Amino acid sequence: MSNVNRVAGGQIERSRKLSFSFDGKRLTGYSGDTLASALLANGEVLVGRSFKYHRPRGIVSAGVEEPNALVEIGTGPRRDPNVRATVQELHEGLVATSQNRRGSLRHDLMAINDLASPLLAAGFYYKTFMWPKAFWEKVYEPAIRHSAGLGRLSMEPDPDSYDKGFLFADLLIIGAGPAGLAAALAAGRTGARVILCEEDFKTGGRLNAERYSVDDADAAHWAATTTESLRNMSNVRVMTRTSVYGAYDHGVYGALERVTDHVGAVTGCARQVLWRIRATRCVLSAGATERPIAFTNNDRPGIMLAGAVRTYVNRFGVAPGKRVAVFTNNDDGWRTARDLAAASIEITAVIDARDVPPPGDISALQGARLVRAGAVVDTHGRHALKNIQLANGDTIPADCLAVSGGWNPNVHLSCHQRGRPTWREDIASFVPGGVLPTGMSVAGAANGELTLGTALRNGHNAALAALETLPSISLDAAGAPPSAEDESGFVEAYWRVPEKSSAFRLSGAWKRQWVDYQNDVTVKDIKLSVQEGFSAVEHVKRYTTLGMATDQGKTSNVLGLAVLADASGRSIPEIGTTIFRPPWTPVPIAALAGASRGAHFRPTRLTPSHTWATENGATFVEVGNWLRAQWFSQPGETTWRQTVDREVTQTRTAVGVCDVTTLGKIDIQGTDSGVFLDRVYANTFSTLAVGKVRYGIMLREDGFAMDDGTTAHIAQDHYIMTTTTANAVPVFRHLEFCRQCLWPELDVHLVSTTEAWAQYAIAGPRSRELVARIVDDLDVSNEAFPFMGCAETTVCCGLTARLFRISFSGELAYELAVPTRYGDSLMRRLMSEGKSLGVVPYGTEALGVMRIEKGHCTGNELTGQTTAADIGLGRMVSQKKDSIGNALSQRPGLKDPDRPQLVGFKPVDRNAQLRAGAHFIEKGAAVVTANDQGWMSSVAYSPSLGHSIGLGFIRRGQERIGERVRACDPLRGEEHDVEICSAHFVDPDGERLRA
Amino acid sequence: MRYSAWQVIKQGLNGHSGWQAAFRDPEPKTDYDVIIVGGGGHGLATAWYLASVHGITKTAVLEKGWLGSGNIGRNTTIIRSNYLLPDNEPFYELSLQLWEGLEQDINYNAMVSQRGILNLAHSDAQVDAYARRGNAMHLAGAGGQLLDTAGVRKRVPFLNFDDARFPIKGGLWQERAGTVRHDAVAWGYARAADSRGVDVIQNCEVTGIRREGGRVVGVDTSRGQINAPKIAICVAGNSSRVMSMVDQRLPIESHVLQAFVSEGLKPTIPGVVTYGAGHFYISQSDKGGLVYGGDIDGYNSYAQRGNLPTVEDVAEGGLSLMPMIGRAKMLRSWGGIMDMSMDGSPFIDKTDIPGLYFNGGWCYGGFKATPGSGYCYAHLIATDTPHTVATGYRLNRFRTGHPVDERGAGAQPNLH
Amino acid sequence: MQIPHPLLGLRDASEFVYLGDASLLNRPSVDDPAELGSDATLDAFHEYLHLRHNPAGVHKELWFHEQGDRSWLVVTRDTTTHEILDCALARDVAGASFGAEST
Amino acid sequence: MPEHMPNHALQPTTALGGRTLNTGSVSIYEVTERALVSLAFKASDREHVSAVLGGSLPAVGSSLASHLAGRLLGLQIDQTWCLIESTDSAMDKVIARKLSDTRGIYLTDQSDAWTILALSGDTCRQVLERLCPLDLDESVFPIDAVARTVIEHTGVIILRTGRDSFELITPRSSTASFMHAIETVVEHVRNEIPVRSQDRQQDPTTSNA
Repeated sequence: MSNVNRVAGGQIERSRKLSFSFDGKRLTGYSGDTLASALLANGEVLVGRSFKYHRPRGIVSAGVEEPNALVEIGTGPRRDPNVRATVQELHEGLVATSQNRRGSLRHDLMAINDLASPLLAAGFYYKTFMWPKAFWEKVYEPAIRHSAGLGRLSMEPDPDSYDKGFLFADLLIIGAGPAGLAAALAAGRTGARVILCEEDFKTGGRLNAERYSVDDADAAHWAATTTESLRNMSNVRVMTRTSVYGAYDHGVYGALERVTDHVGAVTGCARQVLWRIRATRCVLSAGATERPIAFTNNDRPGIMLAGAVRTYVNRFGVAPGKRVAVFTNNDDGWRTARDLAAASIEITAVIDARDVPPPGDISALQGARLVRAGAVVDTHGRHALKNIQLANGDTIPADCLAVSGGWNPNVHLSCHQRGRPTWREDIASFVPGGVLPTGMSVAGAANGELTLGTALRNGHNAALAALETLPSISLDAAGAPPSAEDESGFVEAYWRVPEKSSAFRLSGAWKRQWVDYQNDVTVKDIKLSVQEGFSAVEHVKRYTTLGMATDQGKTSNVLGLAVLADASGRSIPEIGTTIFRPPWTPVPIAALAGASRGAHFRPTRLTPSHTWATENGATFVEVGNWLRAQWFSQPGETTWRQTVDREVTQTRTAVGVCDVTTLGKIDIQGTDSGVFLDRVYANTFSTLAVGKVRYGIMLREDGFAMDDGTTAHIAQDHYIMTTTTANAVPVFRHLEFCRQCLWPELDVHLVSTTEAWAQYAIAGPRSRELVARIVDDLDVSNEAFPFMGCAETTVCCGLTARLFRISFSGELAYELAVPTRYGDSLMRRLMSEGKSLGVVPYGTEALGVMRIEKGHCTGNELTGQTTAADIGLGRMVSQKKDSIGNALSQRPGLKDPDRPQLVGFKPVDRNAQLRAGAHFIEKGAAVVTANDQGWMSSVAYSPSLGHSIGLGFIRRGQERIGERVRACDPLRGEEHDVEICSAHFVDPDGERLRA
Repeated sequence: MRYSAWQVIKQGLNGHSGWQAAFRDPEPKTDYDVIIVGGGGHGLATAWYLASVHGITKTAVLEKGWLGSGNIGRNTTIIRSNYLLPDNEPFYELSLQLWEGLEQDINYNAMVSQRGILNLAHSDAQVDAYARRGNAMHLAGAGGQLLDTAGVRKRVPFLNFDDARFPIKGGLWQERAGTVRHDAVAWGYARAADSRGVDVIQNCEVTGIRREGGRVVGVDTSRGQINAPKIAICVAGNSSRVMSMVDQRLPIESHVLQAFVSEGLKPTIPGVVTYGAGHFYISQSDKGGLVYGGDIDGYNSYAQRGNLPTVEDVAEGGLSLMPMIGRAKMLRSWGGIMDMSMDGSPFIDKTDIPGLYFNGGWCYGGFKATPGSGYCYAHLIATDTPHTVATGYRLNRFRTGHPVDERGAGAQPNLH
Repeated sequence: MQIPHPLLGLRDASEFVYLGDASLLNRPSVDDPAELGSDATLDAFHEYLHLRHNPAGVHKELWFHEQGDRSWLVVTRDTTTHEILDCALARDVAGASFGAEST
Repeated sequence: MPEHMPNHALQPTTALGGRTLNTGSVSIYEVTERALVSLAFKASDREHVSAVLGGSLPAVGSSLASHLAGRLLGLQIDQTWCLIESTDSAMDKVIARKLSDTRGIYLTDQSDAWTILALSGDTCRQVLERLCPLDLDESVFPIDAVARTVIEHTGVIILRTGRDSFELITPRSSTASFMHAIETVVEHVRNEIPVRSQDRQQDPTTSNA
């Protein structure tokens, strides 16, 4: 029968019936239900299994603190593990599945762990599983891993989208219960920019769960109308389903908004939005969480928090049981009993741990057993509670036991920075203390104000106090706070029922009092931890796993402290709490990642010739965020090597064109530009004439090489620097550091122009002919425009351009730059004009081959661990001036002649294929670290030489040209004899590039 | 009391009433042979190896808070020896070998779990760099395999092979790497050292270092003066604070590193995986939580907490690498103080002050080094000469020009 | 974190790149190139580049507003609380008597 | 007409090829007929530069119209950028000629380094709050305000041109990625409207009654 436990009342929409399933069983509920309320309405008491002992568990709470009722929601790649049934809104077609079981939920095979529980006490695994040695990973650990863990990931990519955003407010209010609503109302009326976040789908907090009145109206109704008026204020943003999960530095809060989880998957929508909220001030009105009392077998399905029981009856119209007993140490237990009685639910007993008369009117509780100074000493019922046992041995029937051990203010966010909560004896709980996050104040139950009237006033006043410090806010408009009666709330600290017999006997071994339900931490575990010397609160947590479950101990932590205090003879405030850390409630990793995932993890930068390259068979490679053409396959070519060999050969014999736009370009202007360059480059630039280019090596201040490139003196007081693709950003940052921090007196200005110019390398013996066909008036003869010349010119009948005669390939070569918008068109023009010259486009792979043939360095050599001298450029480091890094490059360790130096390597067997990453070992020496002489940094097949060549670093390499060593690659099981040679494999004297 | 399966059964049947404290809670004595300042993993390991290898047992380990409250209590538990430089690789290999025998050595199951580590490469240059590194590992006897894309896919099929921004080109796999239950390392070393007579003293903060005639003679603490001719500093993120007591500036900055754990999940990720195109590494604990992290926040901090940009950056890396973890939820984040050195490598050295030793600069890689660091530090304290695998970890190496710069990032701690 | 930029007001720290201790403004000067490799020069540069006070408390440090106005800032911040006490343009601090107060 | 119109034969292309998006509540189009030139100068020369520019040098963070050089954007203490109607790729030279005195003022044409996207419409602020780390409330970021920041790992200059209209200036090479990020959010915001309105009906109407 469906909805057997439904009673009258509540705030569900009975006109909107919803069907859903739990473990395959088809059930129905109503709009406005949570999964938990719908399960209870259908009499589904058993909903999960505990973490360690696989004990049967039911719903405990009605909110985010839920330790037990964790389920998987959805199917396929959208399956969501560890969802709290108490938070998940019911929607049509919702599919819920229980987790952490082998077999069915009712007949979980892993429940055998519970039988072995006497052996599985806290910390048992540290003491065993050590023999035989190999068994830990092969036998013990897999078994432990499998029985632990809760829900299952789908193992498929999450198909949903997530957005991330930024919000700003004068005042952020966290929690829209009575204090939060009163705060928002006051603040909203003043005109301040207010954000009110509520993690529930409905504002009101406990107002929806209790039978209160506010301003003489029904409290839930007041909450709804107040929220509506807040929504109508343009300066107030009411955000429901939004959990503020962390308080970060300087008024930044992390919040997660669940956009579609209450309706299921919606295409084209963000499932959730992660907001970063920057608020000048914040009122934390996050309410309080009820805590249980420890007694034997207090974890059976049907044993719930008393406040949650009221929530189910009053808000959801659900009776959590047919015969309900109450166990309390405060007045809330009585409130529960009265509310249930008012809904015609049978109350079988109210057991008050205090020795006080029942508070208020008990006329509705006739027929119930009312016990003063009583206790529940045990319970019975395997998959559902059947009865409870009192200290005198009496058994009282109950299928639901409502327990109230008092309330813990939700201090968490107040502690995310340096706050340490302080103990308040009168409510037997911690309240926010120490240093709160900047701008935060706390109001209502979160601050220990546990009664309604006080909470409302407290919220109102907190908002005004927060806004007082802000300029241009008028507090007069705030009006008076809402009013309500303060209900009685007297609590007497009572944590656990004394055990009847010593638990330290096997007979009592299975009699346990649970503290942390999910992680199966019992009173005994905490005592054992203390016994073994782990009595600091952090030690207890780590030794027993108390509070480390998905609920982070929301219901268990303070109770655990009380047990620890008892066991170690200290007071609770002496012990203190563990540290509260973000997040308040778990946040999906996908939400934290937002849109930055998959192909959109980072932006993709496209070169000016990208479209053309795509049309011409290019294969692309990621270089930083750029996509560069790696090679251009032609029909008939079956391997990339064929393609690259052709591109190299064609370039070296005719002409090739390569897009080199990605190299960093920095416009350097100002009367002190030359001086500036002298100070940032190791070599000298102030002597460079206009119209000339110079190769420069830039050091870090520690003397190691940072970057290299060319800088052109394009006009008076105007230079154009190029950097490597990878270092464009760090070099610019470094130059700005030099300019602003070291030498602010210099007249020098930096503008990154990397993207402003499309730049092509035109290389090969026929490059001059091609360039001549493109430029307008410039004489590009060797005499008029020699190697390392540069000019501003025009091309293709009047287009502004820059021409540099520089070469990375070792051939006669130019680099031609035009405004980026003409890059595509220029590439097409170069190809058409060059057709008769045998022009070929080449990619980064051919570029790499040619630079290795010429012994030029790239990132493989400039690793940040090499000096200018290591790469054979030691003489470029001027000793005639102070520039960045010149001094520290003279430290003994950097000048050591024994350092590995860059040289070339040829395989002795010319057919052998060298490998980058091989290490050099002398002949006959063992392949061990002590004999390591260096490594091979770059390798290519040289089509010019017809064999494999390599660049590498070897100790005293420059002195050892002609020597033979072994290139050892034990990683891949290879070894080749190699000959040390000059790094300049092709045209060592540079005749071609000067031709 | 020796721990064993038999003992567990016996005590279990006896209601666990027979278990004794794992280590004593002694009052500090006035004199010791060695004082170790810092009761974290490295300090406790040092005490154990001083006792077990060098027979020095008149040792006090002084911890200002609770035992293991520093970075040993908050890290991502990874152990490995996949380093590049000859000053590093043999040291980390020694450390890994000590991990492999740890449980039998100290009679404590710290759950050393050699489930392997895979460092992914996303460019040809990265593959080359891993080849160089993998060979350096082989030279030091650490093993390792270079996997191509297919090899990676076979081992970790749930990575993003389909629409990755930076495709996986291969990876460096070290089978002997893995994870360890971090708190248990501190407890196990403390228990073992205690069993040899070492005083492990909690809640004892060092407030000053006493010198006479240039030599150190003892320390002032919150629990009184304690004397010893040898004082060994081992305080990780607080290195600069403690060394400022003797007016020493260090090549160290303290930075915050955040780490994260998800809710418990059924077994999902077999070993450790690191992303080579973003800052992200992940493993799964025996309890089922995905333990993951990334880069340091990047600014000096002693606050033991971080900020959102890094939290998000790490998640972005994770989702890009393994999109199937999207619906796993971050349960908890925490921040530790990292003693970031100028080259990303540590120090195990004597100071200029006779009798004063320094161990620090472990950056965010100190956990895996715990046994090796303790072993080599103990060697240095006992013999006054550096252990052969730790000769590169000198304090004056920046002045002489011998940095041990694994990343090649130069003298900027937040880049290491 | 939020950096109180002297020209732009509060800006999210994620727009900035951190360098380190603001003592990096005090680069030693070498007027005589012959002194470049001297022990005194190497000592001075070594201390400048490598050694840090690394205080637990007030720290002057350099941040670059890379995703903003490209200014280098000297931020005075408490490393134990992250509280920011002051923020100035580095170009205004450089050349002033910063050296004296940092050491 | 720009003053200096080259008659060369090369054809210009734009990053998006003039692509536009219009959903009714948001429209985005690529602004192509605009040049961008930076003027760099020593911070201590601001008065001199202001005089050269006819007394119109915007503070960092704001923009203003100049009869000499289009709209001036105050982006750095020592740089002002000019946004000018033009298709000329060398507007730096044109502006230099207009200035009475260019001593200490260094011009760089940056037109081709950037893509300018005009974003406007009723929900454009809802779109931007999911992308932009700046507070774009009119009290803080009024019309004519300008700021450089980062969106989805891409640098961007935001100029407010109206209550519900902005220009986003972003590096040319990554424009496609940038546009994708915006389009995704535009779609999300649009598709959320029915999800949220369905929700609003439930919220205040129910009560205990």
